[in-house]
Amino acid sequence: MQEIGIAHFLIVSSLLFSFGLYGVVTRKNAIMVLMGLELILNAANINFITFAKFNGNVGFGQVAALFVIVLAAAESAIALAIVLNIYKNFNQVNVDEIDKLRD
Amino acid sequence: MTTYFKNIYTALYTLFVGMKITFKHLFVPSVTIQYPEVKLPMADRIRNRLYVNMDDCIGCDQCARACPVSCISIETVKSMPTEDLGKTSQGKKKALWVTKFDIDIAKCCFCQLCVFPCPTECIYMTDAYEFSEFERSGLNYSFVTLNADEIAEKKSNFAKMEAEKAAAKAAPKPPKAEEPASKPAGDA
Amino acid sequence: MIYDFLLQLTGNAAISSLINSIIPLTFIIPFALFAVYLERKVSAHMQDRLGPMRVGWHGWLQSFADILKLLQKEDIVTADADKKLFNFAPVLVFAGSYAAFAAIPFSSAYIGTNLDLGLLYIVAVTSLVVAGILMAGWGSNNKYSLLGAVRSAAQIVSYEIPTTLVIVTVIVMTGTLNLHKLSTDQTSSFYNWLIFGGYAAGWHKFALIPSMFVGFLVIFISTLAEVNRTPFDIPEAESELVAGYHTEYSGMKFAMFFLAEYANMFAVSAIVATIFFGGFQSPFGYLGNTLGISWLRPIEEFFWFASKGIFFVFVQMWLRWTLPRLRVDQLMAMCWKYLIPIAVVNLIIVALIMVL
Amino acid sequence: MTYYTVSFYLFAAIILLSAYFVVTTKNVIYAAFNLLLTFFGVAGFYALLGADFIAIVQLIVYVGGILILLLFGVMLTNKITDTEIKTGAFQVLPASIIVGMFSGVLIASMTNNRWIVSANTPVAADTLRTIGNILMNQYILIFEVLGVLLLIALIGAASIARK
Repeated sequence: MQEIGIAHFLIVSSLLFSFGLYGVVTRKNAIMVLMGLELILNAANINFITFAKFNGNVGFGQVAALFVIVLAAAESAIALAIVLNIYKNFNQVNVDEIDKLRD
Repeated sequence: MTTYFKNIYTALYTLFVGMKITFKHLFVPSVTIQYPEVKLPMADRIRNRLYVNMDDCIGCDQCARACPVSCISIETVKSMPTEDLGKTSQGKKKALWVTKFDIDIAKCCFCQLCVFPCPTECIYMTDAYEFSEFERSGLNYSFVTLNADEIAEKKSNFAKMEAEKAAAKAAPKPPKAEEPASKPAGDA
Repeated sequence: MIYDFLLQLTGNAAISSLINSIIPLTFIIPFALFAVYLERKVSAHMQDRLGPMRVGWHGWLQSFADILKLLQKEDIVTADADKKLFNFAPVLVFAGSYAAFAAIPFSSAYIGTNLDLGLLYIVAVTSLVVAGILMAGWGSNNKYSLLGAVRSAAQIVSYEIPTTLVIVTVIVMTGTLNLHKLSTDQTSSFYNWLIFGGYAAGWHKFALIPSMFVGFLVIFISTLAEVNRTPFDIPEAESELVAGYHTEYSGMKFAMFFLAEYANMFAVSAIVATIFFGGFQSPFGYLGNTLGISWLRPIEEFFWFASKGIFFVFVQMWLRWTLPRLRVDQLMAMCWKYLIPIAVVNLIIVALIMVL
Repeated sequence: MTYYTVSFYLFAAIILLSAYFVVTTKNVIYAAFNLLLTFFGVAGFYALLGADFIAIVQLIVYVGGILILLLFGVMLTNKITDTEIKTGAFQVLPASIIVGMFSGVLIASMTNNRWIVSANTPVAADTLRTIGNILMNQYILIFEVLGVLLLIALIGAASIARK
């Protein structure tokens, strides 16, 4: 078994990204789509930190990851508020059935 | 803004006042009674388990009749004229053997109505309140002082006496007994 | 450090890590037993009662009797419950509160892991408890449980903010998040504790004292809310929600929640004690130093740490019998309108003092 | 096999398995709680990569914040009369083919690329100080903008949800 190197982390993050993408594409429930988005953001963050570590320049990658986390927090807060509003108006959160411009 | 700081001040001040009070109570001697070891004294007029002083009981059945829930059951047997049953503490003569004096305390409603009619004041409420039992039959208290043999003896005595009396009644005037039978015939 | 000693003894990093991680458990369980007893006695005496008196002298074996009872109880899972979540929730809640003990310095000789970011780590892992509580509330499939869980989550998430703000204040002052270093720095005597302005010399020290008192009050109140103790016990308000998120639990699963609650109580008390009251440091010298016995000192430190922690646990119980429960709106107003602004202003004042 | 290797495979397994469950399970609540495991595993990865501060921030923000928000979202957008909250999926086959191809390409590019790996990979002794210095010097503007963004997000979320 070879030593854990940069490729190992990148493979895991790619797979995580693919799972996230799959979730975003296939799920009907808006909250599940959000979960897929979180997976994608986490995959991106793993990449940032992996590169930061193996590049020898630890700080910058981590700061970028920090920004991503902050954005993710803001994004999910807003998105969930929107989802709650959608639920209030349409009484459901399935993205494929919310096809009316006005109710 | 002033109310804001006032709120903070009131909150803290009242908090510390409250904490002071509760802390004081930490050292106040507790009011709990350790029940089976320590018992509260009962009031004199407390109504609890009934007790019958059989020495004084004359078997008058008044308590049983007064009882609204019929928890007292008394059976008596007349004594022989030769027998002396003694007197009650108040000087009344006893004339009956009490062969059964059961109080089913499970039925008792603690109304104390049985106590008042008693002419000899032999039935009264005590302050014994711990009389739990494993079976309901255990709550049926029997106050009879006579044992089973004695009761049987008294009963047989009485039966004998009755029989003698009946015999004495029947013996002198045997035809009298037939009179009622013949009377209707005569009428007819 | 006990870990190094174990490493020498066993020569295996895995075994010594394992033993090292079990040590807090050997503290938590006796502590929980003791705290249950203490809670009953304190609440009883504050109400002029006696509390448990039957099992053992003054009922000191009552907690053991309780544990025996809980062990024998039937493990009830309600028919419509979500079984997986229902069974996993107590484990998660306990894991969250137990993980916090990894970074708590019990004495200079024992700390689970000497993390550089110990304080933040504790804040982070205790957020697992929130997920566990929501899991329990949802898994029970009971309105009261779910309401309690949602209230609890909202409360804990809100009150994390003032806690973290006060922790940031401490970082600004001391420049470290390492709980072990924080404790060792407040050495020698009680006037070096952070509540008395810390170990810095000069006028800074005296200027910091009011801010430190404010910070202490804020973090104590907010951690009290985080562990769902009265007056912030609306998640398990008995008169409204039966028992909140652990309504449906019985037997050992309930005991896990109970253990987690008491572990949490000690954890937050330990954090408060470590930040503001010198951690494991004695308020005055050590007997071991005076007598020249080197192994006595860690034991003394553990004694001081445990007594500080238990003192704050006692204060929590004391408050429980002093204050009535807050309403939900009062609870949120307390957090957002009072604690957070005060903590922010306090942070700015401390930062200014430190810069000047 | 060092402990590092074992931990890596453990965390990788946690991340991938739970992420798989997140995107395939029908029960929304299970998905949310599997997401908790994923975040936890990712935090473990950060710790393995020497980013202890990011790992803790991951736990605080994702587990303590976002996950709770998601759970609240799930609980508020469903009828709370049934523990089983089912949700459907659509376009499963084309999506899996395309995503499979995409991930193949991604993994191939990740493994075949010769990344410039610096010879010595120093783990910063005090990551928090490093990050703080970078945030307060090079990236001060972004930092401030992010603060404003968070404030706007807070106000926006509150006002949208209140409507």
